[in-house]
Amino acid sequence: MSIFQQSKPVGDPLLNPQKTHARRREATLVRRLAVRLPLLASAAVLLFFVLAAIAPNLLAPFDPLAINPAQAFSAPGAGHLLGTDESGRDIYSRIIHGARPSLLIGAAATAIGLGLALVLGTIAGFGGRWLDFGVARILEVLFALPGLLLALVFIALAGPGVATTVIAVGLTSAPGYARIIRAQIIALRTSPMVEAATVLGRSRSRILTAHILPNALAPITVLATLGLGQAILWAAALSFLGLGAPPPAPEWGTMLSAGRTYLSLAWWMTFFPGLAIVLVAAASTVLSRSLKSGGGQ
Amino acid sequence: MSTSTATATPTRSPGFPWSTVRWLLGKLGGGIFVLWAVATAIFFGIRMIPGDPAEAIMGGPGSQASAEALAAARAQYGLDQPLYVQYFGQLWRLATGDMGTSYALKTPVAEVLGELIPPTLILAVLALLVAWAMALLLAVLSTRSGGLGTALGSGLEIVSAAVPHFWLASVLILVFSTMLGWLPPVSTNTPAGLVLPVITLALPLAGFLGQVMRDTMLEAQRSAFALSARARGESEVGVLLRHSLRHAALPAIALSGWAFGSLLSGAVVVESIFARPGLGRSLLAAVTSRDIPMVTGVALLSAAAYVVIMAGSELAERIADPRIGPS
Amino acid sequence: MSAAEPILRVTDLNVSFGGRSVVQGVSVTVNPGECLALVGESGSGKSVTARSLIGLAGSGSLVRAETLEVAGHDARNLSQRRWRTVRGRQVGFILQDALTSLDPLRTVGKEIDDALRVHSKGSGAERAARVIELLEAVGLDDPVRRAAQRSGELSGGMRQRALIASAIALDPVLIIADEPTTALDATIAASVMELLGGLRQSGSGMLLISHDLAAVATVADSIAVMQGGRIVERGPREQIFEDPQHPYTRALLAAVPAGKPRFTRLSPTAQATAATSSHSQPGEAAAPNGLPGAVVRPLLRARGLAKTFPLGKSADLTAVRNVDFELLPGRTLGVVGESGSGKTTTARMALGLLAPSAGTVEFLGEPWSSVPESARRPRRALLGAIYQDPLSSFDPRLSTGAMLADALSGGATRNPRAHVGEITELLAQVGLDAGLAARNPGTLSGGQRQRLAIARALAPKPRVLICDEPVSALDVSIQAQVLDLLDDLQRQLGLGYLFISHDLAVIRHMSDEVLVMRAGEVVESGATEQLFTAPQHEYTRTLLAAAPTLLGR
Amino acid sequence: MTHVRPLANKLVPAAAALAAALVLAGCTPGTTTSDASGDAGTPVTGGTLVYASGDAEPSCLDPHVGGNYPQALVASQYLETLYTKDADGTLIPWLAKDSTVSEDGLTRTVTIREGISFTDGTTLDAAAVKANFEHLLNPDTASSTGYLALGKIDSMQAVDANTLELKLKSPDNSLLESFSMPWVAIESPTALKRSQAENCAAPVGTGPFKVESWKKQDAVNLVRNTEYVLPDPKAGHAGAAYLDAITWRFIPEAATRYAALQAGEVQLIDNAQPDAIAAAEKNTAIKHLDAPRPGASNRVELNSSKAPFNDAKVREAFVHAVNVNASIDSLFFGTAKRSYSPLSSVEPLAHSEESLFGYDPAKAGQLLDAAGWSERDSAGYRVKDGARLSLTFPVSTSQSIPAEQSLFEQMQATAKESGIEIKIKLLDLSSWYGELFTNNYNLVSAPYTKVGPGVLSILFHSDSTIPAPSGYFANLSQVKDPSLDVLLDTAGSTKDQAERKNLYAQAQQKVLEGYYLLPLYNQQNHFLYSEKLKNVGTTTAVASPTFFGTWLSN
Repeated sequence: MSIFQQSKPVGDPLLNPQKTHARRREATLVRRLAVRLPLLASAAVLLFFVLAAIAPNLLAPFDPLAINPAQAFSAPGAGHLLGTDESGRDIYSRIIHGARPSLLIGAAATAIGLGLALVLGTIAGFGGRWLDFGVARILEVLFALPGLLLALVFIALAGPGVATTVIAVGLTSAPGYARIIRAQIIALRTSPMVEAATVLGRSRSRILTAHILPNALAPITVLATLGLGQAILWAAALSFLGLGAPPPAPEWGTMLSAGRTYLSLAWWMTFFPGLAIVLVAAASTVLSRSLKSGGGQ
Repeated sequence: MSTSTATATPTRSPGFPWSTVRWLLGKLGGGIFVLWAVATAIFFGIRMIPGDPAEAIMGGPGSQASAEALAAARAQYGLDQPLYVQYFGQLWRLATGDMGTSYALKTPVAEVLGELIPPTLILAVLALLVAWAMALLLAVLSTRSGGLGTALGSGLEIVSAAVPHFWLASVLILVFSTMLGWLPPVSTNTPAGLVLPVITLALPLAGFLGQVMRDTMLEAQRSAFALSARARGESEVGVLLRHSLRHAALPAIALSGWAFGSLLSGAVVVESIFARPGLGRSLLAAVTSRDIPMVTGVALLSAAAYVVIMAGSELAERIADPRIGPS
Repeated sequence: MSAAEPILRVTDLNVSFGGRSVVQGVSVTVNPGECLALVGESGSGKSVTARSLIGLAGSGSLVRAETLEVAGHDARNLSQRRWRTVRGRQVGFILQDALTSLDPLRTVGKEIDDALRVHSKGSGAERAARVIELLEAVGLDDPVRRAAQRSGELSGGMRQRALIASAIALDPVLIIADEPTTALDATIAASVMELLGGLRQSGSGMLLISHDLAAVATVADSIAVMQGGRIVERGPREQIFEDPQHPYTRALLAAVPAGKPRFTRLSPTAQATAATSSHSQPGEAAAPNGLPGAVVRPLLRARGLAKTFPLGKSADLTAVRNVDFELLPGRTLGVVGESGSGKTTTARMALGLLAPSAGTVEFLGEPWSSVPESARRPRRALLGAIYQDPLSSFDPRLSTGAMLADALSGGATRNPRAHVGEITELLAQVGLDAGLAARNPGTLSGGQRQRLAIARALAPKPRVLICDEPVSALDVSIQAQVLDLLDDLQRQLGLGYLFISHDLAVIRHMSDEVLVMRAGEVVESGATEQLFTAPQHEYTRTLLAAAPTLLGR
Repeated sequence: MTHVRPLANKLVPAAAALAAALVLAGCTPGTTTSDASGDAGTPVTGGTLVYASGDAEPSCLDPHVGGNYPQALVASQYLETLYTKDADGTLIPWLAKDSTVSEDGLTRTVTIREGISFTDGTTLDAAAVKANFEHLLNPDTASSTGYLALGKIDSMQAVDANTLELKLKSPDNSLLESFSMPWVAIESPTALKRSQAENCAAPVGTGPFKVESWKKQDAVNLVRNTEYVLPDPKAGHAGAAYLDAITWRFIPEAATRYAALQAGEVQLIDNAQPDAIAAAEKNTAIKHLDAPRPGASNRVELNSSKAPFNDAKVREAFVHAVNVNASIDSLFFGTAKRSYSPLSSVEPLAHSEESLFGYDPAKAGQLLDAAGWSERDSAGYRVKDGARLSLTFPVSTSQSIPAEQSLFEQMQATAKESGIEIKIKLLDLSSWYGELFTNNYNLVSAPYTKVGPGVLSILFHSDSTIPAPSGYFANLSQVKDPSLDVLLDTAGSTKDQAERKNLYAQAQQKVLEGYYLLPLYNQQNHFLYSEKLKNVGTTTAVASPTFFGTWLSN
């Protein structure tokens, strides 16, 4: 009896569902780790920064605002884990304290974007042909304007600041969300599930509130998780252009932008806040992807 | 065959593609509407911004321009007329192809844009091509090398997509110009000057495209038609080239409108950092200096480009994928 | 059987995935010109077996065999490169559902050409000519045009033929066909089967895989029945059909509704009857056809029903025209027709989900289709529905119990605790364990899901159930159970069924009266037995001829 | 004059090491002086200098229009002025040969040098200069800096080919200093007759280089003026400039600009950052030119027109509550020296008063207690009548280098210890002006460059609190002191140099003692350049570098 093994991924789980399970069980410890590790790491990163946002003093050894010109530009080391900035402030403590404004900006912008999108998407998905047409045109126009232009004009209009940044980023992200939510609602509206509810004698409003909206919200959590990271990136870009949080607030984008000047002298001033942004954005993407695949089953 | 074959997809009749013509006309109408709406939004939006346009014409609020000069500027640019006259005048000029004269540069906007489009276009097109290539390479490598490779590729894509442009640009300059001295940190007339800006723009985009393309590619690799192809004796490379890549290209085509917007936004940062002339940099300057004709010009240009790209990508999709019927 | 060398010789084939055995000890032999059918329900390992024979069992698979000879090659030691010379050239492989088995982005011609190109058969022009020839050979009209079309532009039958053309492009000595007709309408399936049968005549050996015994009855020389990864019985076709030895084979044969009169049990007298009989009154079962003597008022009545959908400015699509029917209590009205015949549109109009373009529906003697939804809503509880895909009609956020509580309370509550007793009773009524109330429907099997859908439909105590292809997605043994359950419920509760199916056998087994639809029109209607024994319309006769039947029945 | 830097330029620090700088600061144009490290060797002709500017790209290359520092920088290469300053900072005639003033100070006669032509062939004469002055005074030109500098001219007349007679509204002893500024440089009258758009794209002057082309947002290309005639033959070599051409690029990002210099893509950058300068001091391949600007020092102004700074005690307390010196030391790496004067250290008449500006939180506390700000709120800030001692500080991101913004942040941190809240608002230039025009500020830092002490009148005369039609006013501390006005008026019109010096010293003492401003340092003007670039260091009167004698070694 001879044994031969196929190593190339040529399977077809769609046609043969049992094979997927088989493949999973076959996964070695390394593979399982390779699949799970990013998710675990992402959850850990987000938990860490959420904790930092809630109770920064637990994690930060120094006052993020305390200046100490004599200690300026200290390299990462024993005294200051991630070094100090041009005013001798501890970078690590500032990143920890910066978690709150940065995450809040990201969360608030995402909330505004999603809220706006939910209203537009619901109107379009449920409001009949003409409303749908109108909303679709509005979205098209918003899409046609480059996001940064929209944000810049809005900031010029309302004056720079955290609130403006939040609204600008929210406004920029709304059309993308609205398009997805609209599609979702339309798909649900014509779904066998809604037909079954109609057959059972449920009213339109009951179907909307009990079936369509709750089910439309499921992908919204996926979007929100993904959006959080993107909103933080956007807000950081605006801060970089000098339109973000006012000093001396330890907001990541502002820190990054301040550090850029000293890149060749003190790379840690730029590198670590940037790393925080990358970590949160990447972690939220990983989490959102796993939510998506988990929710689909 | 004797029985009715009225399946879900109607058989398309050959001959003149009336449906495509109708579709194109619809797109044209929609495009004109979008341009009108953008022009209107910019017109009213920018007039709500604090600051006198006449001052912007005279070189900014610090110019200490005399009252006469300001009045003259208002008269010259028609800013003393009622708002509706200005608005319709503006629409009429735009409709006749006149985008006005830049307040700051005192040059016709069309002329300025004409100069700025090529450098931005070169940057954006190169970045898009490089992003596609990188995404494709990542997608292919990670789908071909099993679970570990997939995890690694997907991780790389996610991290790339999470990197802010401005941070990436700084790090690239530090490493490749200052430390290694391989590439110039600013744009030059040589191709070498394009390398860092293009990579800066392309990498995050490649991360996004890669994620989408790899998902589709994996789906195609596992599909029934791929199995059929293998059963025909097709090699894995053949399946990749003839089937998976085609399918992976579809979402990337669909995303091209979005990619264009993200490239333009990215160009603002990249052109500033690498000191490249272009639309992005001028947009930033125009908004901060309240240069209304320039802002309007750039906004309309990018909206028009978006409309064209979207129509183009839809057309490409229709050609590539018969499942998308005339809607 | 021919005396020549067998084209396929497999002994003791074992396939496992990560330690989980999927196929065990399978041995098959196919001789030239012979057709072996491998029959089994989902999960029996038949498809994995088929794919193992061309070295495509899938990633992570471990394939072991005593002998594995394919077209003269010892396939156990073939390199991937050598495998590629075997696949396509010596073994043709046909998958089910050509919509997904042909690349939707490439033309049919290119797909067929691939097989020729991979094995370097001729120049471009020669290959192109061969493609046309092949398309002609599989019975496609206008082959030049077809070659330039993509699978999405072809009908199901044309697609399947094109797929067959790509598999037989190089005249392989062995053809493996995995469920080649499953997704097709009966008349088309019959013609495709005929085409496959013709290939066998030309000397190729064939391994035909199917879940449906009846479907292979016309082509197979011998049959192997698979269950749980093993072949439980094998033998010449006649022997399997007429003298089955293994209990599983017998159960499978019993489950086939073809030729079974109304109210004949299809499933072993197990769960369904046991669960329901406790609720049934002795007298009820005896009077399924309503009370004799009394004037029976129809539950549902349709008059001149028609529906057109606007397609564009020029043309409208007439989905249904001029349909009349009456549904009486305790009776089943079957609607049969192929895809696109307007069955579902009719059902949706009957359900009041779609407003007819012309004609009316009355429900319990009162206007139904012509009144606003708000006027229908109070009576909706009396009109239930079940669908082909029950899962998609469930709110994914609700547990089984919550869904039933919602249905029982008229939407007032989703707390299963408020209706524990009724939920248990309902579940028992459809033969489900009360413990399932806590589960998510997504975790249930296909049969359990359809039972749950029936339970939900029964919750508001309806008079009529509209069943739209309720068993089409189920394995034949599960189908048997569900059909039996529906029979039981009808007898207990006096329900009227509007029963829609493309499957003539199912309709014949379930219905008192039948409408035969074609292209939106009722071509024939009448009492079931009369209609099936003496069909009047040409189309009905065609349908009957195409419907697979078990030999000798 | 106002100078505008690009938004992203907030990332540009600049600083000055005064000691090393003074030698270089006021070199005579064209004088072939060796810079600090010494340029050996024979000049080589040829090559292109790539200059990277961190300033905003001017919207017009003619410095008559508007009139800001970026324009002065580039225009110094192709335009020349009637007067200039030599290495000692002494005013010397340049395109002018001589000038006299009447006894009543109301008539100024200027003699123009002969034998000089503009690059379009037009001859330089009195009529040409007159045409320039008329161009500057014409409202259509929209000149701001030049217009103010010539504001006292009533009428003018070309007496003969080379003599121009100016009638003044009132005596102006700063006029020759004004003539030395690039914003009143002399252009070809033929070229001035073109449309403004044409003239903005390529002004025509008498300088060692001329404008060849201008690719917007990329570079201004300058080529050698082969016909160049050095107005003062003592000031340098005969003939044309050594360099073939200058490519004047705009690279707003400070880090990119420095990286480009390191990579050899450019040979000279302006607006160098303190840390880059400090690094360059250790690097033999890169050299440093420190050229502090004349006129006002860089300072923070305290708005005395509204609470709480309408109380002199609070102003004084503020000055003692912030620790400026420690911040300058750490942020500027020794490239900037603390100033205690309203005027730049290159102004001979600058007057310092160091004793007034010590960091003394105890004293600040006493003063605030005395002023009634004795209570503290929960955040530790002082309150009076329920209002917090809070100061609004709008900062223009385009006019303030990052080191300066950090300095403000550190001021914010030290002021907090004395219970003073500073609210820093980072704004783009338009919004920043908006805050100033609506008097919505307590603290502000605004640059102003002008040659000579006359700048004091612009910054502190009560007339300067009256806004222009655009809303602009220069007296941002809003000093309205009649006695100060008299001092400034008299100082500006007297013919007696000693009296002028005395009066300006008194005026400076007055604004310093009134705590209307917190001087920081000179307006920073640092250049870094490749050591391949030889004989760099000559500058104009406004400290913009010139490259007539500069050459590129191989």
